[in-house]
Amino acid sequence: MSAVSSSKTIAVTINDTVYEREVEARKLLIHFIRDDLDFTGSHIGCDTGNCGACSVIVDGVLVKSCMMLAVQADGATIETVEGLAEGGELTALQQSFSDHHALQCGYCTPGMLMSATALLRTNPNPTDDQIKKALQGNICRCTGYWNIFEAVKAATADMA
Amino acid sequence: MNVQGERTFAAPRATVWQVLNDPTAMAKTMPGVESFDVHDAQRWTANVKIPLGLGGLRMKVDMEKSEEREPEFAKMAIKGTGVGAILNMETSFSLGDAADGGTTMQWAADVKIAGPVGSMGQRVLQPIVSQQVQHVLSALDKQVQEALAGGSGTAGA
Amino acid sequence: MLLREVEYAKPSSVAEALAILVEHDGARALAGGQTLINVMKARAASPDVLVDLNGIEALKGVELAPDGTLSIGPMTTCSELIASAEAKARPILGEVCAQIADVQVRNRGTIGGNICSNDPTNHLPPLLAAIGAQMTVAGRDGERVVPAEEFFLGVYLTAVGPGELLTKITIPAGKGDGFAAVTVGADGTCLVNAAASVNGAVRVALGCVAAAPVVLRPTSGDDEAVRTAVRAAGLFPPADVHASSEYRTHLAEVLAVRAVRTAVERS
Amino acid sequence: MSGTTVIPERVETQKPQKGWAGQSVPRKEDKRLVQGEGVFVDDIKRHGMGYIFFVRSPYAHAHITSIDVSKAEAIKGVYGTLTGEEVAALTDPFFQLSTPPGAHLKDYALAVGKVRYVGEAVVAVVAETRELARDASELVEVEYEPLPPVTDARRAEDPEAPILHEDSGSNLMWEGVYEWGDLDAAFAEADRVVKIKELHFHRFNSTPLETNGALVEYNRGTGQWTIHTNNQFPGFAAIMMGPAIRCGLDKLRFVTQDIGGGFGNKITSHPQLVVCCLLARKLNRPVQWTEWRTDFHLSMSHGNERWFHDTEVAVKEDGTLLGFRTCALDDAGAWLRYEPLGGVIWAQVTPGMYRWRNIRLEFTQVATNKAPVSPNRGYSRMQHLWFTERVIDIVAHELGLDPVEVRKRNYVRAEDMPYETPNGCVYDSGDYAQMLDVALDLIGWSGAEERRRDAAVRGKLLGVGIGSTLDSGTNNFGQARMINPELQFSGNNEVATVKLDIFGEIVVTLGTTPQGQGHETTAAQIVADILQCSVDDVHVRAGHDSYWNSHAGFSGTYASQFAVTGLSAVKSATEMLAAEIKKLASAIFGGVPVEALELAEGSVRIKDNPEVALPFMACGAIINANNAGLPEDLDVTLNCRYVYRPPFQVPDIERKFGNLTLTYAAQVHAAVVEIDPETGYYEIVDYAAVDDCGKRINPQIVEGQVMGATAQALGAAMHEVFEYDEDGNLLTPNFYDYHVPHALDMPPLRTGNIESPSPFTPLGTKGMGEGGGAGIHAVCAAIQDALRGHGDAIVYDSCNPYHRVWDMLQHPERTRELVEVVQA
Repeated sequence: MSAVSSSKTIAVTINDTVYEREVEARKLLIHFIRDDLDFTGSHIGCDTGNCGACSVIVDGVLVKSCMMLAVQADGATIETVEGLAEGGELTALQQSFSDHHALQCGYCTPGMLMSATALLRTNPNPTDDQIKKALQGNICRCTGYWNIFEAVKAATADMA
Repeated sequence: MNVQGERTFAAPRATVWQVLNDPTAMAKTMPGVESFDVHDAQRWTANVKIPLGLGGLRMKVDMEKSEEREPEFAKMAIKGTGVGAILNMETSFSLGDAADGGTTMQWAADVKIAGPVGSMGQRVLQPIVSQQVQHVLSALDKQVQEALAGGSGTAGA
Repeated sequence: MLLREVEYAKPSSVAEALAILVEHDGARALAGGQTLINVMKARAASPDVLVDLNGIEALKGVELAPDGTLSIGPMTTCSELIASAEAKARPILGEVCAQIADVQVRNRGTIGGNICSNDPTNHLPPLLAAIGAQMTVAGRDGERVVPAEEFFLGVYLTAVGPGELLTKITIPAGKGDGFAAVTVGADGTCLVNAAASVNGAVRVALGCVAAAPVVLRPTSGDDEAVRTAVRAAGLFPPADVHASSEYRTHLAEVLAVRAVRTAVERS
Repeated sequence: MSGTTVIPERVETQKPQKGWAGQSVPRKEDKRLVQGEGVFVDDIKRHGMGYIFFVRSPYAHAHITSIDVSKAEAIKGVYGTLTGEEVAALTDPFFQLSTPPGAHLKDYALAVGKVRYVGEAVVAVVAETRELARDASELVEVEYEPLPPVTDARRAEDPEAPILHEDSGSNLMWEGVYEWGDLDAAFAEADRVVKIKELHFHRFNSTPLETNGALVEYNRGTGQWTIHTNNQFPGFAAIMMGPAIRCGLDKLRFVTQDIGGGFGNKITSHPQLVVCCLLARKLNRPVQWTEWRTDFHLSMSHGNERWFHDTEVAVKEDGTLLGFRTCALDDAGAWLRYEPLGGVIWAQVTPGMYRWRNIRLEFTQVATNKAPVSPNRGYSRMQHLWFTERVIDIVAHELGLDPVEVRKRNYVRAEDMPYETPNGCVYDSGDYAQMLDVALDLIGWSGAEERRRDAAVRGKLLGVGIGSTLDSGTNNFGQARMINPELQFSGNNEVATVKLDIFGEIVVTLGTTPQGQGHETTAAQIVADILQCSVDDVHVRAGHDSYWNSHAGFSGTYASQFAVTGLSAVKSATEMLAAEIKKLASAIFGGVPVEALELAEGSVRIKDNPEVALPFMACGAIINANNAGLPEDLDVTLNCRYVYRPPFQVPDIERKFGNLTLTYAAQVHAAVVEIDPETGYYEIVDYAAVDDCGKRINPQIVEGQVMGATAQALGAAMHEVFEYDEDGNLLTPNFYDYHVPHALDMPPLRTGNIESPSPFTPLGTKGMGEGGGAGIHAVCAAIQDALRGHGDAIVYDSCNPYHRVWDMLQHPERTRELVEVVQA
């Protein structure tokens, strides 16, 4: 019989480090990541699950961390934007975002990069519509998406 | 939002009137009542948790009878206060005799909901309100029948 | 973003989940959470206990019987269904799931969650009603099977009562299906949607025009027969910032015709 | 849904010159931002900080009869609360820019005695965690006595309309009459008069993805507040806050770093910042405020909603426009937070891009029970430019003329530049007709009729529309005096400090508060060209800190001006530094004349003898750490601060005449839409944007701004609206019902540009980025074109969601009634 409780000690692996914390059942994963663990790269742009600025990859699956409770991530492996570049070496996508001016204020960028990263992992040569469909869950108010699309397209296997 | 309708009860007008004016009977018609206090003949307060499928909407509901003409007409001001929602409702009913010795009740309600729920729930509010109204009316019918059967029918509210 | 205090449990079996749901008044099942958690953010309506179904393997997966009948575990995510080879037996399922919100939501959002929340703007309730799905609901006193048409009771209300769980969605074989919707922007909030199925008789289900999907049975798949059926339904849809009741009524007719046309082509 | 995106093609009319300026240098900001290492306001934490949560009004209009915070304060972990009564005791009302009646408003940081819109902040609660603060806010008991609201500006002045501000006596906030030229003569000369009863520009804003916020610390010892915030115009916030909380501006230290978009919507957060300051002092601990998305939609910086009534346009048979009269009714919402400046800002672009000389506009601004309006990308000019574009297309439509011809016939001509408008604004440069040709070419205008037929075969109605617009930049704040002659504002300024540090690093400090415009990059480009080094050698400090004398009164990032004010300051400060470096070298080289010296490869050297060189590192070391023996009269600090001040005069307040901005960038857009007549659903199937902002320092950044402004305009044209019901509930309080464009919604885009350098700015640049709402104008025109021959509806609203398009198809007569053509 699994216990019913209002808080729980959980262990999550974020960007290859394990963190163990006691967390209230009501705490959203994004608040846990930002407030409790100080990974402030993932952002909050709405309160309805629309904007995607909080997108992270949980056990290989792209999710919006504002629509998941921290306790639900117990035992999970989480990838955030901070974990993309290794040793300060930008990934092809990160470099491509800069090359194509795919960011202005940079607030949506971490979530946008996680969505694009998840896409290219499973589908290295997406069609134009597949790229747009993959970015549909991430709102950008600065760029109009055109340059983001170009940046992702340029980072696909064929182009790279 | 305005909702209105007519309902016929298989009971004499006096019985229907009695039920409609019996706070404890009325309490049984309201959705998710957790506690109910009668201040006086005109003013009642209920703490309700309206079941909304996704979870209960807790509200403190104050009711005040503002107008009354026994045995055919009454008007009530209802104010509900909850987190994210403030309900202001004015409702009235008028009773008439139906052909078969039953009673017809014409009712109308003007419902205003302020707060986040009011704006975020625009699309669903109208259906939800009619759902709740249906709930109240059938519960009311039940109370009327009980009153008819068991005399007062209000014992052990 | 800041939820009210809530208790949490993650059972590993349906029986365990049911026990908790029965034990705690105000307990509610948490599937993908893509609707429920957002509602909780607004704090308007909040469950007291969340029963997380993500640990129950028995509720996941898609099975295809030799006769073409599909059994879908309610905790199957939209993305899993889209990728499922079995689900291709009824192509409309994957097609419609691919139009739900966005990748992140489809990755976490489940088939069962979408239909049990029964938000009027959801795509799956009318679809399942149109294609004649059967819902298996489990409670303390065992299981019962509810046809989709009787499953959707009202906004956020289904035949799954307190202390019960949706444990299986059964979908008969067929391919003559169609779906049409007008949304605010691509894959955005739905104004009206219509699903149709002409496997044998013609069946149309309209979404976002009432508290629950409205099922119609036009006498035939002809445009005029469909229009007549929609007009006869005497719809009085709720209005919102995107559409008046009149506009929704009109869209229902147009979309019903389009959904049926597709269904006829494919049958 | 949208077609495939076309890789933006640039139509260059000039080759980028040599040097850094003019090249698409990759942004210096990007490296931190793509790694999630930017520092946005909600990322900042302090030991023992408390989180603020606001209790907000559920009513559009109500008296506050009682407030009880005792239950909230009793909770463990709750640090304290702040109510309107405390605010009224501890602060003075915010200074009002308006003359009476608007001047009488008593605007405090929290509602005092009364609430005037849904979402207005009533009480602030501070607690140990975000969640707890919200829990406690639910225990704050506020009793309201609801009052009837007024939500339609057209009803605000009715005698029976409820009054928001008793102090001002009515809902009228400000009114003014603007008239230039000779209207009577114009209408006498006209062959036709086109009358338009009513046009409506809707309420929306740019919804930056990061909402407002702050972390505020109070230093009891110095009595100074440190305000870490994402406010985009600290200079304005300071002059609003200082007098209100009764302190000198030196006590308000504003610090910004990365800002997640602003678009004007982060200018008027001063009320919330005051609440933060009062709480930091009251609770003696740092307090943090993050505005949630729904809070933002309910209460922050809505764009000005405006009605245009009884418009009359004097036209010659051939489409020559002689002049117009109209009455503009502006809906300010519940408070004047930056208003009534919108009542004059529009006048920067009085005639739009056209040569009409006789114009009369009666401007009235009223208060309604809706969120206060404040600047929003294209602030006040966008509304007016939409109006002028609607007029052009309605005139063409009703007189059966070609909208392209009407535009070309009436555009200000290239040969007339610089062109003085009827109200004394001087359009600095540009060739609008050429821009239109480029746009039409990019959109395939010549093939439009064929495409229209193809679409018809598919059952679709195709329409093509043009939006020509201006992006006026670098305000002459003297225009504020047309609103209130008492205001002591005029001109403009911006600051840059460029220094050579001890190890030779080139360090640049700006007064601006960029929100994605790439100031660190463009500033480095200017510096690198003058000092003849690489942009990588130039360190531009991120963000703004008012503590270090790096700013001036108008510092900030708003109103399309950095390329003029910011970069001109950078240019001059760097030139000062270059001169000092040479002066120093001249002394070190034993009196070699500075004319004989040059800067190259990170050093100063003798032109004819490059081996004799002094590296910047040596220069920095000598001045900062090794200066014994230098000539006494050598006044060299290698730390140069320059304040750029645009050449402005105070406008003539009587005639409402003068140059209101320094530069006038232009944009011409063209859109192709396809409408499904059965549903009103439509898509933009092709789009072109042509931009002319003079000399482009970084073309890629400029194009990024053009794209962003275009996307926001398309969102506003199709779906984005802050819609209220009759009770004053906002029906689009977050991204669920307020639909902003997503990736799949974007049409194929082609961009082009023309460079007409400004003769009035040091770099030939023009401010840009706001875009003037060209996309809204173009989409409205395209829809009207698509409906031609299908009821000929008049597009009367700036927002056209599917239901409105369907209504126009069902009942074109309802819109036809708005227009009348009379023989003069």
